[in-house]
Amino acid sequence: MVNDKHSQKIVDFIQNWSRKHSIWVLAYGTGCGAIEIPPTMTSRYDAERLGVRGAATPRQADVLMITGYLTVKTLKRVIRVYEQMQDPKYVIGFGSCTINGGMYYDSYNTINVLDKYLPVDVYINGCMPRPEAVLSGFAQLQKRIAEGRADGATQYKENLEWYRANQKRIIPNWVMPEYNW
Amino acid sequence: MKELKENIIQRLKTNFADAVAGSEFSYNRVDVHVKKETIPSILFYLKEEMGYVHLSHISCVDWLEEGEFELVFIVWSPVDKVKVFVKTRLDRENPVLENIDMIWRQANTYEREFREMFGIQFTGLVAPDEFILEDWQGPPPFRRDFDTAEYAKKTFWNRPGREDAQDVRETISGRDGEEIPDFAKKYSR
Amino acid sequence: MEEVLYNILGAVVTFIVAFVVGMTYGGLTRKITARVQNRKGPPFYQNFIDAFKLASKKTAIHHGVMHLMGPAFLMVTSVMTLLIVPVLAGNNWFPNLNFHGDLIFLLYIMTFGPLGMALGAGQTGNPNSAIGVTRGLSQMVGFEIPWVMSLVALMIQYHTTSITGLMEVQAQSGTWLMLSSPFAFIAAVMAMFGMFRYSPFDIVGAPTELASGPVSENGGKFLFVMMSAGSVFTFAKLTLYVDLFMGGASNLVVLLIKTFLLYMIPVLYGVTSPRYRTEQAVRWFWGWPTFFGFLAIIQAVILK
Amino acid sequence: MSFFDLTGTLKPLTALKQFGKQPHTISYPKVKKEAADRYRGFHYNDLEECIGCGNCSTICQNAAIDMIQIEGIDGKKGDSGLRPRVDNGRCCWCALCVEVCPTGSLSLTKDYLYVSEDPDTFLWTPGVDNPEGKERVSFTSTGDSSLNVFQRVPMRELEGKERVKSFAEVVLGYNEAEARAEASRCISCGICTEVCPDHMHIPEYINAIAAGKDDEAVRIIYDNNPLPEMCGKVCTRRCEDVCALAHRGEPIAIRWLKRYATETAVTADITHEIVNPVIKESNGKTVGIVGAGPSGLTAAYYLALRGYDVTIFEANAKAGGATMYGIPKYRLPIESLDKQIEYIQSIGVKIHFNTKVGKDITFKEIYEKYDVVFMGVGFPAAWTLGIDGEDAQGSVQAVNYLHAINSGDKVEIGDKVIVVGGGNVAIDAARVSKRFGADVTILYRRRVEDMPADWEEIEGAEDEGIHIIPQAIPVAVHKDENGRVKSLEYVLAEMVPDERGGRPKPVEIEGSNTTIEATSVMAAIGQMGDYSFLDEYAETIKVDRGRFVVNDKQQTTDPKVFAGGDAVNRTADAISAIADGFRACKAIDEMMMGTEK
Amino acid sequence: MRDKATTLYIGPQHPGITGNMMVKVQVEGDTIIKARTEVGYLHRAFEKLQERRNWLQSFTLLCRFCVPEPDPVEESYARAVEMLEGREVPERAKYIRVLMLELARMGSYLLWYGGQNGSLGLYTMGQWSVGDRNYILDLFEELTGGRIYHMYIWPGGVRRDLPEGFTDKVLRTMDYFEKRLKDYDDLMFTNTIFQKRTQGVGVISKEKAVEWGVVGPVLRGCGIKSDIRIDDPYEIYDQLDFEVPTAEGGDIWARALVRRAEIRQSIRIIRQVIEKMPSGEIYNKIPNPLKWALPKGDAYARTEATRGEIGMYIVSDGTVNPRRTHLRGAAYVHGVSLLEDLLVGENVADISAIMNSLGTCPPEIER
Repeated sequence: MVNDKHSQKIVDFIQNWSRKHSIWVLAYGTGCGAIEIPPTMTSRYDAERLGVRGAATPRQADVLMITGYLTVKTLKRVIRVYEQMQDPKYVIGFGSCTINGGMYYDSYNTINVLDKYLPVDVYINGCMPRPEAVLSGFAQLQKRIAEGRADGATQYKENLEWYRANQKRIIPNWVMPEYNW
Repeated sequence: MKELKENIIQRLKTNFADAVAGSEFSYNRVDVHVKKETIPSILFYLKEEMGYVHLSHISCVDWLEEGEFELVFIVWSPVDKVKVFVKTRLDRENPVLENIDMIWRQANTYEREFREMFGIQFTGLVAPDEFILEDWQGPPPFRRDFDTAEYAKKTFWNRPGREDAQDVRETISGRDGEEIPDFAKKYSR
Repeated sequence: MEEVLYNILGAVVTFIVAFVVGMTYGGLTRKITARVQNRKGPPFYQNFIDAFKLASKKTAIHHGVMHLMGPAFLMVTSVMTLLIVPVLAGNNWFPNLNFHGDLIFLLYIMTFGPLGMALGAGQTGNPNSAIGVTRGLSQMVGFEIPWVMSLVALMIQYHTTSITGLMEVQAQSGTWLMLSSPFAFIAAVMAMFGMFRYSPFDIVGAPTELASGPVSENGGKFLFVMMSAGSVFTFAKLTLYVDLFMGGASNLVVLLIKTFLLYMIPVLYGVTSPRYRTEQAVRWFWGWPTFFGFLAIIQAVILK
Repeated sequence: MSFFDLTGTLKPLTALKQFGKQPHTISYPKVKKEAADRYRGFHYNDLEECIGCGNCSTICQNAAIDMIQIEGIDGKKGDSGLRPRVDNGRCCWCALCVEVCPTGSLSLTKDYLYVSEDPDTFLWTPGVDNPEGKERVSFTSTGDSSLNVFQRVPMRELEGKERVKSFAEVVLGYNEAEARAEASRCISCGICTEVCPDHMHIPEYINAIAAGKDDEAVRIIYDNNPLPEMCGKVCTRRCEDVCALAHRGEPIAIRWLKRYATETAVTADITHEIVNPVIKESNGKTVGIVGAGPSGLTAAYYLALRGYDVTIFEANAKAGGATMYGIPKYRLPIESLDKQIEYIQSIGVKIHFNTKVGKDITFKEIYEKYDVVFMGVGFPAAWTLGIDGEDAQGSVQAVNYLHAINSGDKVEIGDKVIVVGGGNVAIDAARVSKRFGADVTILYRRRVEDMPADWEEIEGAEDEGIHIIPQAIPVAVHKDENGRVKSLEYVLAEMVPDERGGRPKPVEIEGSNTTIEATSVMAAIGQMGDYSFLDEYAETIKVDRGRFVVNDKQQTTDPKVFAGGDAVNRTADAISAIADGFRACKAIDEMMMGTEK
Repeated sequence: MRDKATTLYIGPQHPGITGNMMVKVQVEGDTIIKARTEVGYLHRAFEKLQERRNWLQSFTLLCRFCVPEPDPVEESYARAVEMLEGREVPERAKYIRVLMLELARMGSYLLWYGGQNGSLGLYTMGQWSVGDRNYILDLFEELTGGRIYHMYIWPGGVRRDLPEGFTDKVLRTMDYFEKRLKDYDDLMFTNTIFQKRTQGVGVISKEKAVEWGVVGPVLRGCGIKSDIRIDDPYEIYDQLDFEVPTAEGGDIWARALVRRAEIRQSIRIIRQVIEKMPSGEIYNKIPNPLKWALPKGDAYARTEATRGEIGMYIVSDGTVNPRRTHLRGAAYVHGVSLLEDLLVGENVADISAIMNSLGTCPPEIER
């Protein structure tokens, strides 16, 4: 029955629908963007209306928000965290810094382009993005999930070597478990 | 206020032979330059004898051209309401200073930072090697001879798509045939 | 044979109802909490969506057999509890395994789940889980005392160790036990705070301290199982309280009203409370609740 | 901590009352809250107003702004043709770019929402990609908030009453502090360089001045202008018209800054020391130059630097041409010019004074003796008014008058002088006359704002008490019995808009004839060339409408002969002449060295 | 588990950590026997970057030092530059600056309400106060054009004048908060459990406070009356009437009481500022920023922030770029050595609460 095209479609639909309406964001403020997360999550903007809520550990989370710049030291942790998350998982790049370095493009300690190291599903523009922008970022992610295009994790798997090479290039002391998805 | 400030300088001068008063300021600030050997004793004296109980800040300035590091200790007395800037210079090639974290415990953090960022050694400092950086292989990054932009360009990738940018000055001079001599170019923006 | 089939069918129905009600209660809790917190909150069916999503997640966490068994233990416990507790008096759709002494059995079975979790969490190697579990067990030791005292009081007073027996007592006298044995009820409700792990007794999985504690290594399907087990367990526990103290229920609507009202006590108190540390929590349980437990026992001994 | 704290247990429960209240949540996708009126959202650029100065790009500490070519926008004078493009992957919305935008074209809007899956779509050209932003503009630059310094450091001048007493220089020049302050206003865009006929390196030398490197500034200036002090005093400075700051404020005083820098080299020797010119070894080629005006001197200077043997033939006793004889000394003191010419001579340029080609030496001789000939002959003759009675005694041409005065001659003008014309020559003649104690009136056909003279000059003239009668067309000069000028009759005119879109034309008003008394009338309505010295070469060196025909390398129809200055270009100012000379020098060098492309 | 010490990593990915940092603790049972802070996850080398930027460009980086309350950093920098250059600030600008600083103080304390209670499990408080904080952010947005990054207080004055009707809006917001703070008290300060969780936890003695260089509300929570606004007054604080609250005990509870009182003082100051606000210029304009060189020398200006003393030390070598800027973050002292020392002997459950009460802000530590 599962092989049946139609039922597969229905299953996919339900899966995507539930994934879309239940987005658990990993509580990891990697950068200064973390300051707009509390307002987004709390009463004034209340992201929980859209099914967005925080998750304490990577095992439970669906979305990794990279809130702004990433230092090399944090990147190492972020990769580890990302690899601990369970499929399907998404990455939201938050603010200018994730796109092209932002203010810190010439800093020796921050990466400039996030999608070289992690697959990013949605970018939110701004420095810092307002809660509205964050919410519309979630909306975009929901759209992407509903259309079944949010396949960052799959891409990561497929291009793991490329990602690894980039990651290892800037993280000198690579001690990390192998990625087993 | 003026009297008070002169008094402070006088007291420090009588107790520490190498203390030299720095430039004068209209607001509540006194500058004292000392040799690096005197730093622990003068700070201790300021704290214990003169009531400068609060270490407000320690800063380090790299005077690359002069081959020296300048360390600035800013202490504050809630009684006098005066900031005393104790300044000393270290040789850039061999920057060593005595640890002062037994006078103020928070100096420990500053010293860790300077050790990492400027490569200044503090004799007797007990703290883990790494503070902010992790597996850093370059020179101490806050030294002025370390070029962060170049390092970033070399290490991190920039998103392509911006190569068509043009320089306004070059565009105009290309259009009207102006030839800017090389010695003038450094004054272009 | 047919009866067995019916019973199995009934058990499935019970489970589904418990799941749905438990989940809905969870969703309503979130909604009510949200309103108290000055916000709109998620739709009441949000928990279902979360559950579906968790179920649909790929799960690639390997920490060993015990870790896998953890959620299973929880589920088994919940289902067992559910099956023992009479849901609706005399309704064929909701059969139950009542027997003499089931109350005592319940006391044991209800600790079984957390213990299983403890084993599972221990195997993950995550210190947060380990510490969380330790805390959970200490806290359980805390609230078990008044809870057991309250039940013992009931058993002593009404000479029965079965739930149906106590329900019959209420049906015959026409008074709920919460009125005839108020101290036992108070002690039991106070213990319930610990059982539901809402604030102020949510130190076990406190996210800001232990990153959700015992469940920190469980995601996806594990969490789904735990979540559904939790919902079912919630329903079972509430039904048990209703059965014990509020005269049970003859139809689903009455049951829902009673359980919901009961459920709101820890929820609403939780909304306005920070959490106790473990030792404070234990001390709290061994304070007033135990005192009421004593009173209940004294009352039982006197009135027996 | 009491044994049982009832208040502490129950009081928190009052928080539950919030349950009954309407939550303050904004249901975002359904309800949209408008951003504040001052919100710093995406950029919007008014493409019409933008001049592509690139100041936004410079101030951006994130290197987020690129200047790029946009289809449909071509560069023109005063507009680089480039427009900013913002990399939203760099921008931090600090709006410093808005604060420094000299035209105020760049602003931020209320829009802030952009979410995309494609990281390459974050490059936006404001105004092109978001034309709708025009209505959403929020954070704008006003004159008050702008970080550009719109006020020029005022130039100290002699008082109007003081200055008419003598020929002392009116403009006193910046001192060091003023110059630094003025130079630091410059945003270094370089838009001015395109307008400068000579394409001087304006931002570079201004920056050098701002940095306190006056010597460097002098060197940069001498790179393509050998008469900078003259330019620093009297240049027509078209550069200042297009200055980016001029859009909302006063332009940088480019001329005064050049003057300041060159005046730091007090003598020719010091100039030589500072500029330290590299003179190439003699290459044996010879160049003959007719006329020691700006174009001739420029060509001579740079050719001499390149190792040519240069000789100039000058009809007058002093070099400088129109700058020497046409400009009054209160604007350009003779010492200043002498210093510069001395410097030019010091690098090996030979000047034969009082040698008028065609009279003292024939053009043929020069043509045959030198490998190349450059003609910077200027416009020695003046237009006449062409009205009745112009032959009266006391009716002179302003140019001739100035020439005579600058040569040290005395000219009798009486006490009532009327100058006809609105150009710099007219004003100069008027102001010189004023210095001789005359009561001076200027008649001009059009309105005052139409006058081609510098506004500073016009203001200066008014300060000195010179009366300007605009929209007045002279009709006749009346003579007295001795044949001297007695009065001038003119008719008023009204400005009629040109139907073809040109500038309004003055049309005489019938019957408005007025007569004013005068002791002398000076015509300053233009000059023309005198090419009689060419003799037989007049056939090969073509002249069209009073000017030599040259190609873009200043080469006349005779390949060996180059020409520059007023006799070639239509702008008729010193800087154009210098540009001609410089261009000719390069062309000559290319031709002789065989590097012609 | 009793005999063996477990190592717990609180952070960097941890819901209880204040920002992106890590505290590595060794615990026996629930008691911490050793703690080690590890920072550097947010190190962007601001001060290095500022050396490459000119004096005005540096200004935009400032608010990123500490995002919950960026204005004191801007204020310190602006004042240091003004001190070095001898630039006068118009009177009105000083008032607007104080208004900004106090609003920022309120905003930061409201965030602290959320953080402190979140660490103790009282999420309702966080939902309330962080949600209400948006009203202050709205004010910022209207005044400066940005919710979080104001980039408003700059050398010479402030960037824009108050928009029309702004003061009324501020007063209305203050009224709202005065009402609301009573609710907060009911929910939080009268709460037995909150008291039980905070009293006697994370105790700093007076002597220790001095020796470790403690500043701000933490120092005042030790019973020492010390506030830069009074001791080393800047802007117009010496003309305002307000109190410096202190509390005895040196524990989380005392610090919370200080903060509770201070937010009320802020409201009081804001009301006074609005009442006394003069009219006039707001900005003593700097010259062309691209060529704006400061005279040779150094200056140090400090500001009282919610976490304590924020100082900015700048050194100019006479060029358009700073030779050195060095931020003295308040959390610099609290977040590393003091925290490490303070955690020993405490319960694991209190790590987050102690960190919140100290106002640990990692970007300020590593910059």
